[in-house]
Amino acid sequence: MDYLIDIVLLGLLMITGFAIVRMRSLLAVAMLTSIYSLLSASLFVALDAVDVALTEAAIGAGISTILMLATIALTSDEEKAPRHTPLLPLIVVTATGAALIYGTLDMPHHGDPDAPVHHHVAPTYLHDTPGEIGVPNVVTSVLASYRGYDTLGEVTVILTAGAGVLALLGYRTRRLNSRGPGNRQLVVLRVIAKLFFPLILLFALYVLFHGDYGPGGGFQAGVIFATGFILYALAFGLGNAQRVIPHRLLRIMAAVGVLIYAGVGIESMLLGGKFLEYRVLADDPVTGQHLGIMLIELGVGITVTAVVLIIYYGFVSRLHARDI
Amino acid sequence: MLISNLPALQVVVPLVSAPVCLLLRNPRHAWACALTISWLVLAMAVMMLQQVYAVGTLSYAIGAWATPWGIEYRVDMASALMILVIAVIGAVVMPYARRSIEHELHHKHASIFYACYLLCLTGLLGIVVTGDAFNLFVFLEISSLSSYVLISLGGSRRALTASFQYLVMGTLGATFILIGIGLLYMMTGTLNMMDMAQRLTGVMETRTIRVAFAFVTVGVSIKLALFPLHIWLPNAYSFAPSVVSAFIASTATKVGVYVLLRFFFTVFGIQFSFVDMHVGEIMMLLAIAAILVGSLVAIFQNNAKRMLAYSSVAQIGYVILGISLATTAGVSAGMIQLFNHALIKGALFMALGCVFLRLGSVEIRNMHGLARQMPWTMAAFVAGGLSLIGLPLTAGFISKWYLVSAALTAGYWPLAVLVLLSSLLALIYIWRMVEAAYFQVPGTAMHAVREAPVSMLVPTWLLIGINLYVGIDAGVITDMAQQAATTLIGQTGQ
Amino acid sequence: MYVVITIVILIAIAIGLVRAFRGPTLYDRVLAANMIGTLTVLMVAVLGFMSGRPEFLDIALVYVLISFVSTIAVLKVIALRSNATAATEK
Amino acid sequence: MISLIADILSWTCLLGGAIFLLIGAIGVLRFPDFYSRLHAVSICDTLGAGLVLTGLMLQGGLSLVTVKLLLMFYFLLFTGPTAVHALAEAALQSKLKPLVDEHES
Amino acid sequence: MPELLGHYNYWIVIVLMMTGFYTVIARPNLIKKVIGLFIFQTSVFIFFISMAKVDGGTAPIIEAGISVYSNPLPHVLILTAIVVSLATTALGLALVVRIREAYGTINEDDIHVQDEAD
Repeated sequence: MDYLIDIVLLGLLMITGFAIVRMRSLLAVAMLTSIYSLLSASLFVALDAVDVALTEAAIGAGISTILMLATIALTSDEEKAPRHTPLLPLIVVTATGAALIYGTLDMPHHGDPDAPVHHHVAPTYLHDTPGEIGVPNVVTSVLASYRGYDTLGEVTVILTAGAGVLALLGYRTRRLNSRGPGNRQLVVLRVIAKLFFPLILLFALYVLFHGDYGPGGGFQAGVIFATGFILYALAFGLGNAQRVIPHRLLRIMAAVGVLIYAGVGIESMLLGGKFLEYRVLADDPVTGQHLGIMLIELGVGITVTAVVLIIYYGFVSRLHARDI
Repeated sequence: MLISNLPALQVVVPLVSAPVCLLLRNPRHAWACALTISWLVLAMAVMMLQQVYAVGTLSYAIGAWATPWGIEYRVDMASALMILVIAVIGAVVMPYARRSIEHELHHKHASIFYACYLLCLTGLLGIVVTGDAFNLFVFLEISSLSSYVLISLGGSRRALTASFQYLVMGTLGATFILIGIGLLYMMTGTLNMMDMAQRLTGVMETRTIRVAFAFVTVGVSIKLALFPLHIWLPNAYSFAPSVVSAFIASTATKVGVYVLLRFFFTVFGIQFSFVDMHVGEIMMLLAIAAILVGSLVAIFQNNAKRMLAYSSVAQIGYVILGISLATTAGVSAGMIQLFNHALIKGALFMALGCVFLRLGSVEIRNMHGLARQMPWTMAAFVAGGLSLIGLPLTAGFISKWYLVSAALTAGYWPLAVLVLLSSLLALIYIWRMVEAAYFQVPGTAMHAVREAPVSMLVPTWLLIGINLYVGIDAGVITDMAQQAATTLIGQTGQ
Repeated sequence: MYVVITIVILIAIAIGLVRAFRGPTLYDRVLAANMIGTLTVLMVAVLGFMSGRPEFLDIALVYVLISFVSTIAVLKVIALRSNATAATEK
Repeated sequence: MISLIADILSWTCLLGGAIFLLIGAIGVLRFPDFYSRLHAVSICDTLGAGLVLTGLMLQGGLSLVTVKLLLMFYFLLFTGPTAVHALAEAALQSKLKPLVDEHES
Repeated sequence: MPELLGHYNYWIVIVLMMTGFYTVIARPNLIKKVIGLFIFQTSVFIFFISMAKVDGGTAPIIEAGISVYSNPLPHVLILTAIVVSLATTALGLALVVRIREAYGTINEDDIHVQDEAD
């Protein structure tokens, strides 16, 4: 049964992929990319990767699509036909694909419980997490503690992207949007946005602090939080959103999140442990781990919220139109 | 505490200071912050080198998690040498940066620039220090993303397209590496490189590992701009701000070479890489092509920065040539060339940055008679150029000497001829600059041109000075490189 | 039981994809995407029950939200674009 | 006994929901113009989704799961019509003509 | 059945990867290139997650009474990689916006023509 869902979803993904290559209207392609991302997120659920599914949906189907749409609005929609015959690309792609398929021949089967990946490092994580870290979600424990340093790198990557967009697109502060005559069609949206906005923020906090027990964590929470603000900006205009969270604050938040994360690491060094050794943070090692994970998730959440909003403001404030 | 946490601090210090830099509004403050950190990084790099000399390979478990489960930082001689290269270039470039950045960048972008510079430094150091394959990918992305930003800050619109091209190719390369790491993980179940090397012995014969090897090699080759995957490099180097050209040209591709060395020797092992997969032969052919094509194309460039960029393609060819021999002598020749080329290219790009500051252009035809107006800058350029050609008493001579003798020992005498021939080509393109600057009649606009400021000349000459010193007394460098090569090749015994 | 529902949802998604490819107008594609979003939400919920761990409904909740916000964003962009084309036609 | 009734009820809901989802999807494919397709989508969004979620709630019993399902239902009830309304509004604004039978008018 | 399908998953994923890869290298439109990168990377994520699946396993969140879990490590790696992919996409699109402002086009061929005219 698992296989059936798997196969059908992969088939749908393949069809969507081909359509993305073929279609000329970029807006349509962006829509299909969003669908592609949503479908792959469902596949992740079917493959037991709940945390990844949550992130992929929020990032791929959400933020990335919105960015693509904003870029299309800023540039143009139609794609011209390529001037060259795509012979060389076809050869390169076929060769690469053939190499990969050649490589699959000696791979362990999909879902094989005897594959090496399930026997060397991972079982220890599954076995030791309850005792050493004390959180049920093993993905969180590996992400935040065993391989916490990768996550610090990840936050740094997102900070870099924020700095890059800041340098490339800058930002323009908008005046507050007046309720002009063009806003009639926004009434329904505004009512809904008002209703949803607090709920979304509340839900983001739930995802942040529930990440130890279920799917979620700082990263996903940050994206959801930012999505709430994006909804607000869509309904009430960028100017109003910028009044709620001004740009200067975002820049501070982006930096502070990384500093919180790295600060936890440095603090554990000062307390005589290794970098990011949370167990020295409290008298009891497990409490220390808890505290460390909580703090770094908070740091991740703050930076991600800030950077996603910096990126969104950067793109959207370039649009000349009145109300977005 | 300082010494025991040194490997982590080496990376964490620039990482922490990057967000701080982003917050500083005043460009001067941001610059001061970046400068302090660069020097601190250099100090730590020197301490680390001493440690490695004293106690051998350092291993640091981040979060105190034991090795295959946590991320390990691992510093051996090869990594210590690379860290030193990056730290030296970083520390020299920063004092130079202030005037150049004031001139080339909008002051609004200055603090972002310094933050991205520190992030790039973090990424490069992280790649070198880590002993974990996936962590390497993460830091590779930090350095790549920040270098895309740095390149895009170059003034002209072509900087944007250059950056975009680099972004596309770099991401493809990184994704290839990710696929390779995924395949390796699939067969071994571990991400720690040493552990991976051990567990690979059982599955070496599988087709999956061969494909993993191919993907990692191609991915890294894009990053280090090996011919014919170098097409992003000339544009990226030509249109980036001068400081960025100097910094990235002398560090980023070198770190790519280091990653290649790590995978070839430490993870896959010399037997698999060079005997089973014949990577030596392929790399040698590509390196020869890179040397010839890079040097030939460089001769026909009118833009001096572009000329140096193509020359970089050729110089990376030398490094790969040394490695492709897969002997201790060859690899150490490659390491020496790597170190020396970083110094030479850094100095040359910095000299061109001085020219750009005063002249507003680096087109060779605009440089007629420049040597009279900017004697010190042009003297630095000529000294660097001579080193690039490989004249005795310069660092370039040392690396070519070791390369030729390694090739001869391995029985490849045509390679020695090739190296000499390409030195001749280097002579031609450097001569074009010299001819324009020293022997052409200056135009009227030239009289207004003044010598570059001291704050830029001193760092440039500092690099030239190290360069000349290495040319006379190469003992320290060759010793380190030989130790590094022995460590790398010695690890294969397992 | 859950299997049947999942299969039905997958078929419905496939039909929606056909509409998304065919168009003919952009609005049809947005409509199809919106429907696929809703269907995915339901599928994720059902999959949670099928695997016996229904507490992962958080994912479905996030999907509802994301697909709503992106639909609104798409419509905004389309409106902007049609304004822009109208401006150039004048 | 009660659990059996609940089960039967929930299966009925789930099946009904599935049928409505399918009908909605077929409608989206087969209806002749954009505005009529909007109706078909609304069936998916409200009736289909509502029935499936109700069925799941009956399965979940009184627990956090049911609360989440309720929340989802609540969200869907608002987002679906809002999105469709915004779509129709946007399509009208862009002068997309509804397909009208010429003979009647 | 599983014997026959053992590698099916991977093969489809490879086709998906190549679709993205092809879009990147064959399409001159810059936005299409970024979308191609996105598809390529997402497909690599599917590859990693496929490798983590254990037959009969469930999501790696410890609960009493469950003994078989899927492998959590690839999930962690991919969480990081998704973030990297977002960063790349954002930066790439920002560059596209600036390129359009500077060149008036987002077609690579047209940009080359303009560059050569400089």
